[in-house]
Amino acid sequence: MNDVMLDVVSLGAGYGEVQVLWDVSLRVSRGRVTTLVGANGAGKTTALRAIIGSISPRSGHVVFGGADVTRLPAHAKVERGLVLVPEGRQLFNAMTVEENLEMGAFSRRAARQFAHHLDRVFALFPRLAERRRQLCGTLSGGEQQMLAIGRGLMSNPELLIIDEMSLGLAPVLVHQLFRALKTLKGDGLTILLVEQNVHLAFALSDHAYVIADGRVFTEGSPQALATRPEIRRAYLGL
Amino acid sequence: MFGIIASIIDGVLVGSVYGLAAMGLTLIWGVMDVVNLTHGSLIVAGMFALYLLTDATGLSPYAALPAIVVGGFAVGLFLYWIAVHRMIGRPPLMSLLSTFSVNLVLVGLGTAVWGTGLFNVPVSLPGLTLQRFTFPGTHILAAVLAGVLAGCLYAFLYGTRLGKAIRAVANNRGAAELVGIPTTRVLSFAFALGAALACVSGMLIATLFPFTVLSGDAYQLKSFVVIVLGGFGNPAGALFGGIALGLVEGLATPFMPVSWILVIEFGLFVAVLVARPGGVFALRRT
Amino acid sequence: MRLPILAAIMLAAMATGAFAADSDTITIGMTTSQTGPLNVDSLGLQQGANMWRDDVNAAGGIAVGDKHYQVRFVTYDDQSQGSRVQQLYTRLVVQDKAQFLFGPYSSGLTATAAVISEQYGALMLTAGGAEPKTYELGNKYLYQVITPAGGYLKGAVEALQAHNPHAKVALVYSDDPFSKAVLAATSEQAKKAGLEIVMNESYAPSTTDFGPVINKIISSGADSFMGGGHYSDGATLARQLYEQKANLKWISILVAPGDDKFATLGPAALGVTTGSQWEPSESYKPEFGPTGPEFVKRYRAKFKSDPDYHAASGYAGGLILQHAIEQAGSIDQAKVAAALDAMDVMTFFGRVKFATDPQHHGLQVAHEMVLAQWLMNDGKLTRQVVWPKDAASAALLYPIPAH
Amino acid sequence: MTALLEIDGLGKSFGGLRAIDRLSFVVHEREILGLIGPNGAGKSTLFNLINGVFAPDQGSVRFGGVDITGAPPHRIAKYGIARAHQIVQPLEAMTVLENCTVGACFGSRNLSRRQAEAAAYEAATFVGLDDRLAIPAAHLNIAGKKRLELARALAAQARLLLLDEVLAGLNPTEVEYMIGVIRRIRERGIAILMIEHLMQAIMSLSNRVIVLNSGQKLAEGLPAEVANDPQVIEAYLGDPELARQLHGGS
Amino acid sequence: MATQQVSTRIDALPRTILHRPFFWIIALAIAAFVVAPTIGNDVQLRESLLLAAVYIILASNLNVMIGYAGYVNFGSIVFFGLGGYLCVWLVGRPGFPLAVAALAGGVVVSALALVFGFGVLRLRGAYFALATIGVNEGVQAFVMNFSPWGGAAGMYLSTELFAPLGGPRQALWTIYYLLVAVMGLSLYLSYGIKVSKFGLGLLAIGQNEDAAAVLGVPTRLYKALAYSATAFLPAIAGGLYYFKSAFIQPSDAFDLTFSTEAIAIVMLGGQGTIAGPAIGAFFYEELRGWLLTSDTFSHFQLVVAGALLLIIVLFLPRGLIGTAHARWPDLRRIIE
Repeated sequence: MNDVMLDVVSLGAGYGEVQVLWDVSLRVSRGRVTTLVGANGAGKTTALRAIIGSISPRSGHVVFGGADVTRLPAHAKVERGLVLVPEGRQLFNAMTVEENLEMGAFSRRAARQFAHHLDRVFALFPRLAERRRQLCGTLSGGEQQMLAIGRGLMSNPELLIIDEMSLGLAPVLVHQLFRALKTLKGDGLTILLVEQNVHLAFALSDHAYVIADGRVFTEGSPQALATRPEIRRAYLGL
Repeated sequence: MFGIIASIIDGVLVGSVYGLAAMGLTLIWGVMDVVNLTHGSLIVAGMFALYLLTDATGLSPYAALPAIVVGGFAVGLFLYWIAVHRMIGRPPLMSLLSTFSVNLVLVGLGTAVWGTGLFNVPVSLPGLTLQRFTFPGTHILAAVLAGVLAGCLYAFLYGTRLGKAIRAVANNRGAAELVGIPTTRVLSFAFALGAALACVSGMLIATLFPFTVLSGDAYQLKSFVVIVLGGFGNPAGALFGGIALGLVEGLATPFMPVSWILVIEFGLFVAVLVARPGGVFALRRT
Repeated sequence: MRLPILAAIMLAAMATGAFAADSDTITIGMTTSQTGPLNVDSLGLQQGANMWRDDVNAAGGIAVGDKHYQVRFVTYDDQSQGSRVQQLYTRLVVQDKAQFLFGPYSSGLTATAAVISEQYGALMLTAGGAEPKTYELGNKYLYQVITPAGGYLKGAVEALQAHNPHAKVALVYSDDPFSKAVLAATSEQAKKAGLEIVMNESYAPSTTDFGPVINKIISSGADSFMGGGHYSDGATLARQLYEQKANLKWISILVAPGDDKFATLGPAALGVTTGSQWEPSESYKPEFGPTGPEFVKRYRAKFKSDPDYHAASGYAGGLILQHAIEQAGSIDQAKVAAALDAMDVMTFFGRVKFATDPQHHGLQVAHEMVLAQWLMNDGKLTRQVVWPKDAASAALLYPIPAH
Repeated sequence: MTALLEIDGLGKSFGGLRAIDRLSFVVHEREILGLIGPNGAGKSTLFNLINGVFAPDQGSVRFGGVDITGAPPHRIAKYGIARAHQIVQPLEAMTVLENCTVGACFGSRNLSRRQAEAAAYEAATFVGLDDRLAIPAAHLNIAGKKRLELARALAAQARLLLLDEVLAGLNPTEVEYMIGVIRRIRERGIAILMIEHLMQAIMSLSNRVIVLNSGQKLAEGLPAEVANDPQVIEAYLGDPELARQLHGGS
Repeated sequence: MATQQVSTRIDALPRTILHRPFFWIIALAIAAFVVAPTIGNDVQLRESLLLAAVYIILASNLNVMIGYAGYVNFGSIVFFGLGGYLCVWLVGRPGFPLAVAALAGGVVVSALALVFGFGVLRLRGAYFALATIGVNEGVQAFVMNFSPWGGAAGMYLSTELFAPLGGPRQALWTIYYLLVAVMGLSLYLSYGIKVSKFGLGLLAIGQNEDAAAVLGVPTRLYKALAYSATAFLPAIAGGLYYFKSAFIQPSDAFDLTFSTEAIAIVMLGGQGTIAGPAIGAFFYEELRGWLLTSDTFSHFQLVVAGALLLIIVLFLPRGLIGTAHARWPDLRRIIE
């Protein structure tokens, strides 16, 4: 693959005495959408946390944009353009929509182009523009997910990692969100997606990894993976 | 009859200062879940800072305000790194214990240096007299300053990038880190800000009343009541909580023996807590 | 790395042994409030006592027959709290082998300490507990050097009656044992004197703002004020009464005006009166010990500050004990007790005599308090004795000028 | 077959969102009823309604013929319904045995602590935790914690177990072991209502399956019938049509 | 084979509390308290141990709320103070014998705590802690105004009341032994609760209140019962203590500093353990007592005490016993 943006090398991680990830290696190429799928508890979220720096990896390296960023704290990674939209949205519920977006642009690299990014997010999600003065806790689930993605975009990401975007959302909203991601992909944004809606995720992706038991089970193009029975088994148990 | 109105006015004036005193405590509590038991000592530090500054320089007491803000901030930063930083994320009791320990040290040092005797910073400003009742100029100015400072704090928290970052950290520390906010630095800043507020409120109190090294206890206890009335972690609400407390004191006085006011105050405190744990003026919080 | 430190502390704690008193030394034990709210008063008391000790030792000790006893003090910090007083006094008696005790400061601590002195039959002279109740419980070894609570504002009532027999008085005082005892007596004295009491209320010791209370005083139509409690509250009352232009003609406040720092209140201090156990301007003719002026001069030289009545009573406590021992010609407790019971003497501090009936044993019955007032003297605020008239060093200012 | 748990017209909303919408079904004695559906379908909410963590807005829950609608959780436990959580909730500082003892002590039978300890020991052994009895629960790995959830529920001597994704996050060996445990539980005559994403497990374990979507019952029937229902496939895997549109647009 | 293993494992569990070593360690500690001061009639040691016993009583009972149920009672001194007031009043006015008065105080305070408990324990975390401060301050303010109890002036007892106990000297010994007995009861209560079904429920509440409820623990009832049970012995101790002081006033009886110290002690020793609060109390009392009377430190006793506490909090977050348990897990079976 040409132009690797994120190179995760033999990552191991866990909590307390429990090791959850073993020797996970994956690559995300510039301008592409990469998907990470796997069963509940397979270690997807742990992998993202270790990459972003919310937990410190026990072994391995995270190389981003050619530099080793393994030990950098999360906020410093944002400064370099490595941005996570976490599972469960994790918004600032007591703050307004606009303030949430403003916080997204907290990093120095993003603050300069605040207005530009704000326009971009509002263009992508007009609903957020309508509700910019509303407290984010009062938004519906779908709007909150839009805001979470919007907040991630405000950070001016080089790579946007999105964890379980469609969780608990009605199909029509999921559809809207995937359309938005498609637009972003069209703009050239690099995306790493963790998603349980395999059909939609694979439809959008250029490359996919399957994680099981804290290890990379297999990888390949989505079209190829979708037809392989062992994928259906590892992921869906079907 | 006008006596009651006078008591209401007095309650509002002094209540604003109570509110300011509680603001630092509630800010720290709200942002990092730390019950800061050095709060009373910080208030006393502000009192003595005013005493020393006016004594040494002969300046107008109010000219000392910027120096006390800066000094309080520095002391707050120091305390954060000494006693609070390691407690973040540990059970809430631990920070309570560490600040309790530091408070012992501070009170011990204060007693060793100044004893527990009386100190007074003479300030005279023309007052306002209505019928037989006079409202001292110091009280009016202190209330105005408390209001202005509360307004500044509000403007800071809701209008500036750093202020919003503090609110973001209070709201969801994990998410704040994820959007690129250096949370540890923000926490230390918020603690220092809370400490500076406590010092400033101490300074204003010192312009109103004589004080001793041990005066902090009473204000710390009052601050707890104010926080409950004003809403947890809601610095702007603290001003209203303080005024509410001042009003309770002012309004109850004409109607009952003074010594029963504390019974009313704490009865109300517990009742409000049990009925509305978030406080009367609680804003929406997650 | 941490455990050894802790272990060392524990070991050191255990290693602090007792050392017994010298045979030619009298050991006197007491607790003082080095920390906590009673620190100021307690410090005065202790400095007075220390000065007495140094005087005695410099003069060769207390003469008992042909022996001379040097005086040694053992003092501990009671933290202004009752919780450790009994432990510390027991230690003083048992471990430090104190032959005599001085009481702690404050009525509450004195009551608690008295249990120990009674238990061991150790004589205890109290110069810091004015509340009389402790002396009405049948205690046998307790001797009160200072005037009991009832005397604190007696002079104030008399003086006020003399200047305005129809004064309307507001009694507002702190909710603590001492202040309540004083004001209960004051209330009786005022009624007897024919003064009208228009307000009689106590406030919590933690009260910070007296604004509403003062509004209530104004509304009550009072022209005179008596009350207060200790330092912060008394000083705050004085300052707020002035700032809120209560324009009272008479203000008597307990304790706080006895501190020289009261002068920092400036114009708010002018005319404020307080009951005092002793004032530097008093000039009794002592039967023994220093005269008033001598005491003041030496105290100033030693401590670089003016003695307040706590310091004087601390010194007087020592003086009384010394006199009793010399009279008894022995340090035997029973003989000294007999000498104390028989005592009726005049010192620089005033006259001292103890009640001997079993119901009030040890209660001070002779010492008179004076009324002191803050007055302007050459542009400087000073405290002067203004009542009783024969002891007065200045004329009483009445009414306090309006402003 | 007699009905053990009867859900009738149950409804619950959170701020306008209908989490459970007029849901009715029955769990029979000694059966394993599988509950499937996409995330957010309302499965965990349903469990919370059954065991009293939430009070329903409408409808009723009857257990063994007794109306238990709206009873507090500790009362429900006494009636004989025990639950294993999706997000494991061990009492972390307490040992494995103590965790199970809590279940036994306060479960359907009023046991003394000593009797409860024996029951707890039995339950812990049943799920294969007997070699880790004295370990604080926090130190167990995820599989151990899942087993502990099961053991605790089992120790309560309940007549109905609510199992919320007890297989999620386990590797195939662990899944197989757990499936064995669940089978043996049924052999003891205990009814089970289980939420599970692992189709293979649901299909092999369940007597019947209910599919939930947006708080409503989408389908109900034998495992084989349900698995081939196109509606179910769509709800579960996402809309293939939607995916096609997304592709087509590019 | 499995069944055999079951039986051996079950047998390995101590049959009753009497079979656990710690039961006897407590007994030994109590015996030491009883015997030590009688050697050489050391009243100085007795006074020191008496204060230690009071701290142990306060801390052990507080630990049931903090260490087991996870509720920080900031105003626990209200039990001690109210018990003291009731006892002093009953002895002084109606002339009850000391033991009856102290016991009555315990019963009344315990009943009041039950009533309050149901109201206040709806609150969790810091809200609960604040409410307990409010209750303490409210009660103090009330007693200040309550003239039958002397209001702010407090109540004095004549030392003649020591006569029925064999005169002042003997009385102080008697009170000491009574307090040691209450201390022993506190330790055994704390221990008994921990090994009981009730204690198991409290521990579960402390770990995860919602999960405990799902497991069947009647959380509200248990919390209120714990609050009430832990009021009983401190109230009796307060009665004995203030009888000994012969004087009680509101500002001492309801001094929040004591509550805060008691919390500090629980944390210092190790919350949730039985030995922890006791050892913490002993250590704290001896340390403070030593600093107070030390020639070197007496003037800085607050500073030194604060600094030492801070060091412990920073570096031994689990407390003395908790840290020892973490380092030597086998110790758990001996020192509980």
